[in-house]
Amino acid sequence: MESVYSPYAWLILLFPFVAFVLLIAFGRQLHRLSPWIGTFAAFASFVIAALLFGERIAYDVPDYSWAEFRWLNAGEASFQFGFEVNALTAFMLFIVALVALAVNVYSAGYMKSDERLSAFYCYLALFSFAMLGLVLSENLLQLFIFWELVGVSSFLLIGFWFVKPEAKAAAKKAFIITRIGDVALFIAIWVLFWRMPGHGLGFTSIHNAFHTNVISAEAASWIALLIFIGAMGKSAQFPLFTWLPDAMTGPTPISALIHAATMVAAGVFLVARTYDVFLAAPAVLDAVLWIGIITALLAAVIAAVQTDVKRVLAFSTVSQLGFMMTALGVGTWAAYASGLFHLHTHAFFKALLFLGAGSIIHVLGEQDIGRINGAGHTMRITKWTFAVGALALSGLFPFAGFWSKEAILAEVWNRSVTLFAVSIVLTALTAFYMSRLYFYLFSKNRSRQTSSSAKESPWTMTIPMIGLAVLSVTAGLIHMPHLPWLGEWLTGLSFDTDLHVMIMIASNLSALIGIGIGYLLYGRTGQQAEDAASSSRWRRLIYHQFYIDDIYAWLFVKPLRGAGLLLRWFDRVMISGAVHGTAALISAVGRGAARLQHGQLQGYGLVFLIGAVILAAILFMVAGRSYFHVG
Amino acid sequence: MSSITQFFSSSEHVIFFVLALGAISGAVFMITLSKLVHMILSLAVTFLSLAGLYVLLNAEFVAFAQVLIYAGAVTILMMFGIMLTKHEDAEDKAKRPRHRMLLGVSITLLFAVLFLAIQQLSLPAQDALQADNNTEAIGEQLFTLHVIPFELVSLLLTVAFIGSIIVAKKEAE
Amino acid sequence: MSGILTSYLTLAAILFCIGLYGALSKRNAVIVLLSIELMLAAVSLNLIAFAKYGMNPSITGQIFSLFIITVAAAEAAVGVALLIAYFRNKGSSDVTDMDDLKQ
Amino acid sequence: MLGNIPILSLLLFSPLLGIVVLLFMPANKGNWIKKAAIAASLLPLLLALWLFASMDHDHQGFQFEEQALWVEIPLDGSASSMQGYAEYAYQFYYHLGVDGMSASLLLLTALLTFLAAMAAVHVKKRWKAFYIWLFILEIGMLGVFMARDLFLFFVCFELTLVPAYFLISIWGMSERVKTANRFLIYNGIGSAFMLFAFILLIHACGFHVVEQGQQQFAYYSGSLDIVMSHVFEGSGQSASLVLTEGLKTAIILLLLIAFGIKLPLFPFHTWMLHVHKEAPVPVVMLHAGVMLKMGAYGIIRFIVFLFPDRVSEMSLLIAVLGLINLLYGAVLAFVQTEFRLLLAYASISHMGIVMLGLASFNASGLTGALFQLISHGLISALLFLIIGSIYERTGTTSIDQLGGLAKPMPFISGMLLAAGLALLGLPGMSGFVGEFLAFAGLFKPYPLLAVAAALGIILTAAYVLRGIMALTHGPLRGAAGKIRDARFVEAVPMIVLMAFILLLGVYPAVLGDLFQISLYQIVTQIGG
Repeated sequence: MESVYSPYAWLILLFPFVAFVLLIAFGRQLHRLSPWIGTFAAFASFVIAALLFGERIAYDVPDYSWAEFRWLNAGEASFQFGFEVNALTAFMLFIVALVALAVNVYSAGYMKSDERLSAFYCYLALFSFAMLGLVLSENLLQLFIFWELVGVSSFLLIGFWFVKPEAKAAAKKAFIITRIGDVALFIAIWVLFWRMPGHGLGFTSIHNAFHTNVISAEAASWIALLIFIGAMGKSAQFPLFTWLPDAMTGPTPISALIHAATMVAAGVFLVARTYDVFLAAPAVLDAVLWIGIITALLAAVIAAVQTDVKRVLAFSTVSQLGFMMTALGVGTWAAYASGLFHLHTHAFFKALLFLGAGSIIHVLGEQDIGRINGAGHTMRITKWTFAVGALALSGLFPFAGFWSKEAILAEVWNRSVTLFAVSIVLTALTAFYMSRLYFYLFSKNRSRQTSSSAKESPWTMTIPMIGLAVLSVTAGLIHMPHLPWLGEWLTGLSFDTDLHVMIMIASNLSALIGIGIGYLLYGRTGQQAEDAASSSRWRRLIYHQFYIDDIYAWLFVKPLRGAGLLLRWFDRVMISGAVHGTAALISAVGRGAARLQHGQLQGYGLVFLIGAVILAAILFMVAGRSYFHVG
Repeated sequence: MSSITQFFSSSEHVIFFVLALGAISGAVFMITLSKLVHMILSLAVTFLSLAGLYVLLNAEFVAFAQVLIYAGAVTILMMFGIMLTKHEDAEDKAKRPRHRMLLGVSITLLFAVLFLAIQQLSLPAQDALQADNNTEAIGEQLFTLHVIPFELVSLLLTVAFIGSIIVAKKEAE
Repeated sequence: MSGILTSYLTLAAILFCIGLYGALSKRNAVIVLLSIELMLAAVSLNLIAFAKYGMNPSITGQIFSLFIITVAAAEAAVGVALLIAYFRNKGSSDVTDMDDLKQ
Repeated sequence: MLGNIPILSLLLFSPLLGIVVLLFMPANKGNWIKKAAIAASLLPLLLALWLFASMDHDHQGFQFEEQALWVEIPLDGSASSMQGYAEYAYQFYYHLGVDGMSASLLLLTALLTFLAAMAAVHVKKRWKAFYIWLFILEIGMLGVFMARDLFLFFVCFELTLVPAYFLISIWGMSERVKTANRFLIYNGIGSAFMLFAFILLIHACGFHVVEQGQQQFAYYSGSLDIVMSHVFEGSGQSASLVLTEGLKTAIILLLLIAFGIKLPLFPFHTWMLHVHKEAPVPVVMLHAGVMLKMGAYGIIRFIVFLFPDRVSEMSLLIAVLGLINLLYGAVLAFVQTEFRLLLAYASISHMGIVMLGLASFNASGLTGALFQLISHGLISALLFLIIGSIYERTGTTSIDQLGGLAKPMPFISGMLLAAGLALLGLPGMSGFVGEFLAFAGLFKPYPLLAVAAALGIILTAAYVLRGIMALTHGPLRGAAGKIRDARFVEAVPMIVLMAFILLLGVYPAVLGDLFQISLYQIVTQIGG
């Protein structure tokens, strides 16, 4: 059966784009209206995405691909742009559109009093547009274009409060560090451009090429590695993760959008989209696996000592992304499905957690968990929805996170026992830092010293939270052991997944242990707020993310500056010096010659005469005969 | 020697010689005399001799123009120029010996080159111009073939005329 | 036949050189102008000589010398006018004083 | 469509209309002069648009050619009589013609001149002379891009120097005279090299014999058609110079220096820094936007198109030169504190990309280089325009003294940010297309160099963001009193430029197809 809705998939892009153009052109006039415009666009996109997704679930429709927009010809190569709807993209579109809608509604409340409301919605629309375009892209170059647009819109949003110096620094850092990854992806595109038959960059042709082994294993490794580095930048994998926590200086709804569904998910999505390339490069898959698990563990450790609510969540995101990468790195289609499944569930509960954190920040005007110290316990909706999110993130039965984590753990178990053990530790750590955060924010026991007059946020903020909380509970049901519907739908293969009771028990148990330790340390009465600055050396080391930023500064930024200053000196002294030396020589000659410029007409005439005589003499001697014997 | 006697055998040649002598001596006196008025008068002699030579060359109309314009108008004009400006007869300023020396040498060289070139000139034998009615021929050509340059020259004269008046007249107070 | 032509040309060359010498050595602007007239006259003589004895004898040489005479007259008029204007401003008619272009 | 209308001549001399109109206007009516000049500069723009729209996309080679004998200088008669030619002379033609590359650059020139005329609202004195020089400059620039004769090209190239000299030396900043002198000296030296190379070319490749009935006429001609056909099919008979491989290399090197000074290539770049710093805004717009491109255009037209085989052998040299430019400019831009200098070094860096695209010597690389030319012309013009507006309001363009301008002037800051993003090659804007194609092209012959050049992308991001965010972000600094956002007359050029930048980024085929016409010949020559 032909797809009815797929040919109109481009409308998903149109709505946020129109909203963006409207807001950038008439932002000032539309100030109050801008939330409505943005939300309407997000809603329209969501409806279409839902239709696409629903159609694909209900019927067996073929993939739809359209690429008739001729972007550019260069010699034999022709770059055609278009869009492609298949299971993966429809799935991603649904997640992105849904989270974007939630964030749009939520921001109407959160950003209400900001004087640059229209600018905010303008950037938000651009962000949605870019991310949806990235998902819909038909080929790698087009994906790269939207990939960069995602980067730039996140840059704009992170630096939204431009007067704050730290917002400026964070935006710059986010842009430049992700750009390092982007350059790798860029190079991957060059390699593909020359290696692919007919210079085709379409995902379909990439799929075909890697299935028919047109491309050598070595080239495939390079391509896969470069694509992965690109994904590392965007998905904040070790060691390129340092921008993500700093990006928390942006407005909180943006953090939700960046972390849950868009920017960071883009990296995972990219790897999934080009999974054929990775399957052709086993060595790179191993790298993905190890980088993923290292990132997951490291970020979880760091998250456990952070004192800023948003930074805890940020490192939690890094950790979970690492976990998804681990899944993808296992290198089977089942693992692939489990990784995307986790991306899906994570999108909902992480968005929920950020919105909850935003709600607290909005009401209390405070992000330091030591100073909040349980003050959120009167905000009931926020408290309960946040609890749902935290439990889902911890992977406790029967929340969504449980199912997706279990799916990954099963694949990891098949791959290596050591990795499995590490993953179990990771689960415990996750549960630990989430319970720590929860108790800091909402524990009544802690809040004796603070007055508890906090009111709940407005309905525009709570409704998205409730919706996401519902999804955080139920979203896991679409892919269960014995009923791996999502995986089969995504890949078109059938899995015979067993029910690993032991794995389930192990993961639940470790999560419970984590929560238990969290309660013991932070949930009881009479706890003091911790202070990172005065704590032990190890703690400081972890708190400062192992000083990776400083290492970067020493390794790259300072040498660059040094080189720049050295070259500037060189430019001034050597080159200009050489030039000035020559100039001095010339002007010395010029001064000599200037003495001839005495302004005496007759002197000039004399010189002219001498020249003429010499010329005449030469002419006469050299060519005389022919000139004077005419005919 | 024979060539010289041959040269003077023709009356045309004798006249040429006399007139050329007049022209050259006029020119030389112009350079060497010290009083400005004398200089101008000696140049007038040159111009008149040249007019004579033109007649000898069957160019009567040009000769008349030469007498009228050069010997008449230009000379008078120069007289006025002298009258209207102060002038020192003697060259009491620096003599510029290097300038003079270089000038002399290069002009000698120039003349040498020209002379040698003229000596080497060999033209195929041609019939000399046999135009009896010189003025008529000039008029005919001037108003047919050369009418555009002629008009341009008239324009030039007008412009020069107006320009001279504007330049030379006293600036309005 | 070319003998007489050579004589005319030589005479013209002599006059031209004298004129050139005067133009480049005399300090009085009037004399410089006069010398220039002499040079122009020498060229005219050349043209008229060629008009009679040249390669293609024709009346054109005479016409051109007429043009030269006209231009020379115009030149003399403008020259003297300039000279008078300069003299009024600077009080000198000495060519060696005329070095305002030197800055 | 165009029939027999000599559109190229019309375009070339259309700025004369402006000059004539201005000549008859009283010099003290500043407002009227500005309005008249802006209106007059529309004429070339409309003609250029017309030309651009009526280019035949299927026609390989040159279009709308016009040819007329311009200068003929007879040569030594004895040689002609000895060899039996009836005539023996130099012949230079008034020969115009455009291909896709020229048409695009012509449109760029006309557009930027129009916008520069609008940007000249900052000019404070002697408007009449300013605009007249501006129009003369435009004639020169237009001529450079449409000349098909070496001599005509040289004349037009020189014609740009004189107005630029006066524009800088009269209306520039504090060190204007020194800067203008330096500009003139450097470019004069470049022109000397170019002239020498052209003379060699004319003597080696311009010789041709025309037969008319029984007689044979021999000419040395500057016509590019003749020169090109001789370069590719062997030298004409009895030319006074034989085009050996060594001579080819010499000509290439001479031209490389000549155009390298203009481009500018490291280490000939110092003059250009001063020009960018000292010249008035409209002139810098044209200088960065068009005049630097004349160097690149010369390299493409006279080096790459004339000697493709030799150039492909020398491509490593060109690639290394380009890479040095790219990285050197980027690293130096990173440490500048004066925004105009930052942009100047950025120009050096971006011209490096052009060289890299040329060095790749394949279709995508060359297309990329051409794209980069147009794109950088637009972007740098826009940036200087914005910087001019900021300078007018704050009196400084030093990074150290400014900050937080996004608050008092959101429009200008937004434009500055957008232009900066275009400069660093953000996809969806024109800069990306050129970068992508040039680097992708370079990757095939020199993958390692391409990867090294990719570092430049990161550096570009670093210095652009450093410079621009220092101006727009952070707490407000450097703005004494109340400052206004852009006026209408300032906003229009910015919006127009931005629209073009976006158009080229989103739908580059607009230009790309035309470039394919130009490149077709050379690409088939080198076999893809």
